[in-house]
Amino acid sequence: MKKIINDPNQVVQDMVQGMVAAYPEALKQVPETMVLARKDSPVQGKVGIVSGGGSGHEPAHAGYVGKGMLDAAVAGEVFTSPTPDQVLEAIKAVDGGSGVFLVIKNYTGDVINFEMAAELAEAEGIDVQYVVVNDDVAVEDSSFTTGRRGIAGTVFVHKITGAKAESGGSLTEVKQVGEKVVANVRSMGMALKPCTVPAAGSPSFELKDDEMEIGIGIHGEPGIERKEIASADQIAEELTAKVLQDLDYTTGEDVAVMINGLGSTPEMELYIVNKRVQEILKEKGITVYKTFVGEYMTALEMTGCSVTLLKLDDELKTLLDADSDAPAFRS
Amino acid sequence: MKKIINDPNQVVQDMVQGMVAAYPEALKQVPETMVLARKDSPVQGKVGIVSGGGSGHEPAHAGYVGKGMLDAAVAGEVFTSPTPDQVLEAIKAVDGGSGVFLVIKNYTGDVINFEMAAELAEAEGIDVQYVVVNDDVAVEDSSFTTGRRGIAGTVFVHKITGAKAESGGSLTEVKQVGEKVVANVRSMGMALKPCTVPAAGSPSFELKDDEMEIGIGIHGEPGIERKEIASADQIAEELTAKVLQDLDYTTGEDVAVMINGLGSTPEMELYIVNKRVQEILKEKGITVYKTFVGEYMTALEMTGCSVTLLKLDDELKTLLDADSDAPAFRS
Amino acid sequence: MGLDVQLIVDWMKKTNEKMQENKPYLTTLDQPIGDGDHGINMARGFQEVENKVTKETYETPADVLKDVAMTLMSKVGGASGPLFGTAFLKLSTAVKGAETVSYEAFVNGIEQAVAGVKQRGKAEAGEKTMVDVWYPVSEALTEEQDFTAEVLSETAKQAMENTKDMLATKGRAAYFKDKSQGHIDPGSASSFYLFEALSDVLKERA
Amino acid sequence: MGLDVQLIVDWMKKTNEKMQENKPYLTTLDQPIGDGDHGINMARGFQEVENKVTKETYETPADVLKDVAMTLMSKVGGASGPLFGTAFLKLSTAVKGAETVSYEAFVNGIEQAVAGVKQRGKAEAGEKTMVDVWYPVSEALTEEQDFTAEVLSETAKQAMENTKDMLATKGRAAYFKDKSQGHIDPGSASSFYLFEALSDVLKERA
Ligand SMILES: Nc1ncnc2c1ncn2[C@@H]1O[C@H](COP(=O)(O)OP(=O)(O)O)[C@@H](O)[C@H]1O
Ligand SMILES: Nc1ncnc2c1ncn2[C@@H]1O[C@H](COP(=O)(O)OP(=O)(O)O)[C@@H](O)[C@H]1O
Ligand SMILES: [Mg+2]
Ligand SMILES: [Mg+2]
Ligand SMILES: [Mg+2]
Ligand SMILES: [Mg+2]
Repeated sequence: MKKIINDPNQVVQDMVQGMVAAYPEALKQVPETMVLARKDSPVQGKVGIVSGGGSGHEPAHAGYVGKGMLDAAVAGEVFTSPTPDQVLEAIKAVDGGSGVFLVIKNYTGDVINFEMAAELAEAEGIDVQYVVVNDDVAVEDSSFTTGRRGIAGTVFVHKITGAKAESGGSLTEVKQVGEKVVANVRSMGMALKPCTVPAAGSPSFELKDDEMEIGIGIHGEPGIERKEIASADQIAEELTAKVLQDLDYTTGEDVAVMINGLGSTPEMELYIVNKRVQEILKEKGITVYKTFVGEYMTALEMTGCSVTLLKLDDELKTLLDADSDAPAFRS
Repeated sequence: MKKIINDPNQVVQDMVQGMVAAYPEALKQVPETMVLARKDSPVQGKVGIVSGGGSGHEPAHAGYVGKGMLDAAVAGEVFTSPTPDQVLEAIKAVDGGSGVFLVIKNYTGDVINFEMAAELAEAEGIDVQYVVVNDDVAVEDSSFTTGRRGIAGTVFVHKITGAKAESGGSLTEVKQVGEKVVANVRSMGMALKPCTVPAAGSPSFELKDDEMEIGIGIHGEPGIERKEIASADQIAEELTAKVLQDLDYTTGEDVAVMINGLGSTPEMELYIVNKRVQEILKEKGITVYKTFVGEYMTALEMTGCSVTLLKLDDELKTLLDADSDAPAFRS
Repeated sequence: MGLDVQLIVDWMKKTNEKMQENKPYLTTLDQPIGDGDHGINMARGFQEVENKVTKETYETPADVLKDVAMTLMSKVGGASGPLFGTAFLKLSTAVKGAETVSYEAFVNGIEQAVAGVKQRGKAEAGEKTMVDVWYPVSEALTEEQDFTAEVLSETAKQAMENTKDMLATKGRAAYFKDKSQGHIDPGSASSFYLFEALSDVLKERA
Repeated sequence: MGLDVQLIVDWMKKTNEKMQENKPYLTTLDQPIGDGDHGINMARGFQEVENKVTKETYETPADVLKDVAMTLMSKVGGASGPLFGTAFLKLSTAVKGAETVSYEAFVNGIEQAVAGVKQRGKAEAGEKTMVDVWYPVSEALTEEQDFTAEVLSETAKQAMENTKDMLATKGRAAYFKDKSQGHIDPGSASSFYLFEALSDVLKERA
């Protein structure tokens, strides 16, 4: 394991301190927690937006804290959901009297810990609502199973619910728009190389030199299917096809596209993938409203990428374009 | 070699097309060139800013094209300076009648090709000035040698000269402020793992599991010194010490800090490095005005980071803070 | 025979010992069908539990169990943290008041724990989760009249091994569908260590 | 004997052959003391040169050499592209007009080429660059009276090998200071192939 770290068991603490040190005017650390909040929080009268999850997905989630996006992000251990007490601290730190909205990625751990925090907060008299993001079409959706994972599409939920709250939306309105994004966003990922959890010390799985994994999540877990490595065009085609297959994107609405790098993929390669994705969408008559290429939701130093499509209506367009001060999503 | 590409000899073409496809409202490709320019260029009356170099440094350079930053970026083959005719096309595309300013990183190839382009442009009646960025303190500076390399500090030159031009600065004023940045910016990098040029197919050098390279550039070249791998704190201390040793940063002025990832380093680790860098600066009584943590100037999928410090006066602060629309540097 | 404060504390110390010892193994189990952190999570959590319960003094077993629950809940995270936490919280509530926990009270507590975990995790037996150790253990206990070290550890062990052939529908392993088969569920393995630790301390007492 | 259009075209084809063949080797040379692209650059450049000069028809050697220069200048990039381009441009200018290039004119052209490269690259002999092949070759040519295939290839080869012990002060290799010693300079190796190719076609003609 080659990493620029001090103690493998202290990476999250060190990172959180390094983040506050980077943006002292914008961020504050809620004392004795792994919660990073807007410096000016709680913003009175505004719905607070809280997200978070395991660490290792940087810039998610603290990079999205800022005016117009998240009010606080809770950092768990690497790939491990934060505990209910931490989430509760975040909720309390950002409650400006109009309630708090949680953006949860659909993992058993995140759902349980955030739900417990919501119960604790309600018990303290804070209104809490939440949405569970499950954009990963690699995983079958079923009410009898864990269901789909939340991956890169989550960033759109952050952006849009954050903008809604900033524009004065009520807790109910924020929840509605959050659910609208979740209903309209789908993603699919792949990987060429695994990653190593610092405290584990060894890679999460092995891949041969000519193999790739299709249907990867963002926790270094193996994918759904192992295949011979393909060209960028073929990869773009496969990922996009899976997404398009799952939701009808051709019904006259525009889409937002995100080509997300998982950590080690050179940006050059993300643009090469984007080239083909855009061609495919053009062929299908789908109009692209806005494209995002970069590292938005990573899995440490995993090599790979994901393709996310979000179907937009006028409300979502306006909110997507609204101002954001978050270091990792300025607009 | 595991890469998400089509043809190793077509990566730059594919990438450039993928970039225009990502930002069609902001960027245009100068026909039959590897030049990406602001959609609205040439901006009449404004000094045009052109930079570029070999590819593989993404988001440099095309990610910095936008209002308030570069007018055009020229993409050479991977780690290979673009040719004079390409640079000339960029100059012609952005000349709005007030001359064009080139930001050149100090590599023999870049300097020769950009200088030749400048000569050709002058012959066509376009005023051209330039600055050669040489911020890498790993390399000894001497008038008898190639001199220092230009690395991550170049991004500050892009930002500040771009802002100066946008604010109506003349070619001479842009050159002056460009030289001021170069005189006040220093960087130092290190790597844990090499990278692979697509057309070469094998890594640029080998490093044992317990080794790191200190004094690395951004072209996958080996570093100046090979050592046993150290902790993030020790790495931060060594890089920062080399930078501070080279220029007196304690003379009352504030600094901008950039912790730059070389491609594969998780953002988490960059923040861990930042934590210690900020502590050191505090200990030395150096006030930090603004911090940038992320991938600004990469070397494909190299694992490693660099630390850049820029000494600021009021003019530089204003220009650093000025608005920028560039996809990779919004402010 | 009943469980007193000291026995619960010993149980937790023994559990921690096993979690530390098997930290790499549990992580290895979590890599092919999860995210490779289960050993790290359990080792971190039970180390905190040991630190806590050896520092405090307690009146009743329920007090110890409550601290165990709260510690796991606030120090582990992930799926396993709140689920183990819930189990101990239910167990604590079930045995509240007693200075020595009778066999009947303990069996009832484990039943409550199973119900709590199932509810929190929305999981049933057979879905390749820790429920597949807790539930068989609970069933086996109702068949007995008193604490039997061997029954406890053997049932847990067998149950853990049975998860190998199961198809996951809950937790991260569910993402792998068929491919989840052939791997022991990590949370079932750590649950086995927990019950084996209880078995060990019961043996030491005997 | 003199150099005619066909010989120059053959020279370029032979050069390209060698660059393609030695592409991996040149890249390997550029990895420890450079950025690992020299073979790629040369192979790309001389492939374009071959494509160009076999497609066109030329009046004089100077016309071929000018196309070679422009092609290298616009298709290679890096340090080597404009430097090789400059060399051929100077050579072209020096032999302008003649249908057959005499030995004296060629020697003078190579001298001009060396001067051009030194000026563009701000390099002197002994700094571990391609100058360290071009300059010795130019020196050796002035000692001779006519084209001598062996002198050409042997001088170039020896000169290339001499770069191994040199300390780089120009180009990327300069970053490595002492560590640049012990490695052949990549641009000197490709320059050797260029002169060896000329030597080969001269032999074929003889
Ligand atoms: N819905 C669930 N119900 C019961 N147990 C579950 C559920 N989801 C996961 N688990 C248990 O948690 C274990 C994984 O724990 P751990 O790796 O620590 O957390 P995470 O899955 O969040 O990384 C699984 O092996 C399984 O036994
Ligand atoms: N200043 C210079 N003067 C003369 N030749 C040089 C100079 N700098 C570099 N070279 C030559 O160029 C070669 C490297 O070419 P190449 O690898 O293609 O370009 P780059 O260094 O830009 O990657 C060196 O081996 C050396 O022979
Ligand atoms: Mg986990
Ligand atoms: Mg190069
Ligand atoms: Mg896990
Ligand atoms: Mg090179």
